[in-house]
Amino acid sequence: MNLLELLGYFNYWVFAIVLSVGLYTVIAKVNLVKKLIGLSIFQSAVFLMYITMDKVEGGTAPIIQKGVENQVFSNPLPQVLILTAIVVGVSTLALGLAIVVRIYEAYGTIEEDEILDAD
Amino acid sequence: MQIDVMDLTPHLPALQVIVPMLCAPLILLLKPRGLAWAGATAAALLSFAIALNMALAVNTGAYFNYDMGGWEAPYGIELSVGAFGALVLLIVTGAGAAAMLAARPSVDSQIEAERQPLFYSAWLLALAGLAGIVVSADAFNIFVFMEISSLASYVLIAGGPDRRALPAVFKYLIMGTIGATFYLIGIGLVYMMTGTLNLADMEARIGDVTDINPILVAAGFITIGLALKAAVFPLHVWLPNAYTHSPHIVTVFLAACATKVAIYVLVRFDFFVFQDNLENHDLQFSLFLMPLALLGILMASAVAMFEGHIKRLLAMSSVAQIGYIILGASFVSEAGLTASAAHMFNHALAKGGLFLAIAGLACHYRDLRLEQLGGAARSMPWTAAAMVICGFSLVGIPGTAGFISKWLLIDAAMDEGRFAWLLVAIIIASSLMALAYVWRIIETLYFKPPVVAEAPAEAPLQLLLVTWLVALANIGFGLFPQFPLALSSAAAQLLLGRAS
Amino acid sequence: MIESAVDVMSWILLFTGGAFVLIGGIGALRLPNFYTRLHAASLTETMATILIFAGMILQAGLSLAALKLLAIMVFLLLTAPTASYALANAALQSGMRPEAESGGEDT
Amino acid sequence: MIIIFALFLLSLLVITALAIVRTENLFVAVMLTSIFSLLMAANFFILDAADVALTEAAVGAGITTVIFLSALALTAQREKVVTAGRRPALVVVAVLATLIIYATFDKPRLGDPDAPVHQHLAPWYLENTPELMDFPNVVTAVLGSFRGYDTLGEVFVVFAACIGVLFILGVKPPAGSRYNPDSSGLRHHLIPQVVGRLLIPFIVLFGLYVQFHGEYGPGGGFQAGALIASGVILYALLEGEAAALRAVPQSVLMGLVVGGACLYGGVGLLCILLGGNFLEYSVLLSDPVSGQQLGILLIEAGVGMAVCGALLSIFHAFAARPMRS
Repeated sequence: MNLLELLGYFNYWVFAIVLSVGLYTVIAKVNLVKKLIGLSIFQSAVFLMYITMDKVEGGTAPIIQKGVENQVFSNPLPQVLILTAIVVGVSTLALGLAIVVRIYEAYGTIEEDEILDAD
Repeated sequence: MQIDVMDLTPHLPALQVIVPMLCAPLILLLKPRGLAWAGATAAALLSFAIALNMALAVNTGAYFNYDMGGWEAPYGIELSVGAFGALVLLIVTGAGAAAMLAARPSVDSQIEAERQPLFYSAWLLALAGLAGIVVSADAFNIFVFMEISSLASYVLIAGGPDRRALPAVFKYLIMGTIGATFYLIGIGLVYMMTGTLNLADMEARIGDVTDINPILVAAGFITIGLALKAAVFPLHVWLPNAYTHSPHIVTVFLAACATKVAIYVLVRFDFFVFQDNLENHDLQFSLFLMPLALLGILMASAVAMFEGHIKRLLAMSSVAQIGYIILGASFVSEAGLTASAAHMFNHALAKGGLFLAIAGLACHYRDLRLEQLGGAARSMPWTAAAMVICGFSLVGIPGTAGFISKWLLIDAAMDEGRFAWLLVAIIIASSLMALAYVWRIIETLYFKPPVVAEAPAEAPLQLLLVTWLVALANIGFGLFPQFPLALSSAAAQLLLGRAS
Repeated sequence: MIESAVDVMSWILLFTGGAFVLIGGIGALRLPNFYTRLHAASLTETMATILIFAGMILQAGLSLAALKLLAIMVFLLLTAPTASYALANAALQSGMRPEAESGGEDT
Repeated sequence: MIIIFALFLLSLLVITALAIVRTENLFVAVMLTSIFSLLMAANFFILDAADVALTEAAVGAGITTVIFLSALALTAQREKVVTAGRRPALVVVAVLATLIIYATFDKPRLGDPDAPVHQHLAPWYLENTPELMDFPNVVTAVLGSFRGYDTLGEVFVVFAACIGVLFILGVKPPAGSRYNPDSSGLRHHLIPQVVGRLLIPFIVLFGLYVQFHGEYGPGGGFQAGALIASGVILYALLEGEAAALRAVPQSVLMGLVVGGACLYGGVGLLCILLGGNFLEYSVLLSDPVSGQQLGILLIEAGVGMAVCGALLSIFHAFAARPMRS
């Protein structure tokens, strides 16, 4: 097993671990801001998975220089998808934080259990 | 340059999405009172007209394909509308337009004037997002539009004066985002193994994949992610509170169509992409979803029977109805899928009508718990009568639209071999439970003494007219169900035609 | 000849820069209180930045990349000390006194 | 060499993620999230995704952190320690991780040129972009034209978030809330102010460079919008909210958002009017290649305007909100 192969598996494992850490934060924490932080880690992990599959051995970023022959390029498509997904993630986060601010104003707390008790 | 009157028919799938989407920012410019509503209504009606146009064309055998940007299918993004898509589009745009027509009095009472343009803009975005999911034939594009519709619906739900809407919508946001991200992981795995994002291309290439494990995991992620979005029991926990505490008119729109679009994507993915390529997938699909559907039907109906808040009662009933739709699909038979598709349409009619009537009630009753609504029929006879009609349709009383699809569902269940009697028994038992909770509403409205002292008047005319329109549609499609049934059975054939 | 001289020169710069980063890192971990740690950390921001970038510019030669590296260096030299200042200032305002004997505080 | 570096970065990523979960101070968690994003951006760069790395650094590490901090300023800084509910979460997460690791054993290995993803669509894009668009950055070509409809959707996601935040925070804050204009801004601090004033023009300039250089190098509308927005946010932090709103008023921001979204959609509709499909830029000019270039230039401008305006509107909605007393 050469080093690149190891890195390949390592990338996916890191993806799995970070994904799990993010999801765990979302499920187990009761603080709403912490949940959102977990959500953003959770989404970042998926970005890592997509970008991992775009790599080609010996490739460069897909910017085609004229006059250079026999270049190998990494795959542009996952990059485009993840550009979109990053922006989607930040939008969701902003909206979530706006809701959290309103919850704090209405309830005086951002802990989920205390909010449930208040109603 | 001379521009002729162009034939826009080939562009209809694109216009279906673009019209409401591009109107959304323009609505923000319409500051004066009422203008924003008028503009949004015009856009919603226009998109309903587009959907109707396509449905009529599809009914005569047409099939719409559209290459975005002029790039052919796997390289560019493809839109496609067949019978199933046309039916769901009718539900989405119909619900969006009808609720929007009725919206003004209810919105005026619940949302401050200066925030209203933002509200209507978000409404159009939700409409565009849902329509975009339905027309798209590209897995990643579905994700993008799913997020547009989700973000817009979070905004709509959080809009009301009820503070309990905020924690509810937060929960919805978290669960919705997890669902969407699961879906994203799923299509990522499929893309990794097939190298394509186009659904038809995926179907063609998935058969060549030799290492099947990632595809299986992907199917799991996609199914669970979409089931979260569709509020399939037991992943429905976000739904009751979100529907209960949102502005009343938003509940009409979302209850009628939002979860159905997720079911549409789920069914499309499972039947188009996975079914004929994965060994035993139909069996796994049935075994996974049928128990959930049955449990959902029974549990949610039971909870609804003892629920005290009228909106939450109907929200729980929605969870049960989602169970019926999933149940039909889980038979993996033509009759089952027809019943499913027809039930989507009929449930949208019944639930939309009920929530419209509730929006009418809410104009005079601040507190919507059943014990506060006693005797409402005396002061609001028309609203109450519309509610009775839609309630009967929900139960499935003969003569209403709901009866047709329940009958089809029972018919489809009969073919299910050894356990047919059990399925039929569950459907009938849950219909009786539905009768019980609808009866509780009727009893409260007609036979309980009034609790609220003030003598309220009838609901605003605008709201009442739309409510009755939907109520009459419930009877109309109960007596003459040909059009939705034709679309439904064409949809079922389309889904299975590829599979056989 | 001249090339290998430039190469050696740049490696020397890079290694000294790296050494400063290491010292800064050890200092940030080992020194007793906030202000002294900050002091150690700012070593990386100035001395190490200059050395490492100078080494990299020598590696890049006369090219567009060298110009970009120079621009990045100037940017870092402007922002990093400002950030250190803001950090120290915030600590001071939140009531942390810069006294030598207040060692071991870790909040 | 670079692979060892990648392994190191990935390990740091995991450690940072674990630290984020463990800390009880939300402020620390937010700063760690920013570091997490930066590490992620470095990883993306190693994996040849320059555009994504730039976006993650600008949006993930920059704008997200600022929005998080301004929201924290309006709520609480510490979380309560609750231990209930950990076990079921652990079970769910363990099942998930096992599933994914199970799936990885059949995945193509990293960098395998024979992997399906490198066989099907990508070669077509790489081959045809020079011919059809005549510019080097394939990512921009796919983003702007081949999958331009996704990008349109993305602009509307940002737009939805913008109007959503304005709508949700458009409610009057509870009685007794007060906004202290002196508390924001670093007006009394000479050094950050001088450095900031020096840097802001260059940040905006760099943003414009990224905007119009997107066809040739990494960059494009999103990155540019985020960069320019961060320049204005820096101004707001240094001089105070009020000054920033005087410099770029809310109406201008809304104009940017609406204008950007409509510019993008308008280009698409124009293509229909000129006889093409929606977003088929080839019909814009008589020469299809220059048509594509013009179309991509216009829509990238639309994206930049919309993203910049939306991010700034979101920031102001948080930063200008009075604090519950």
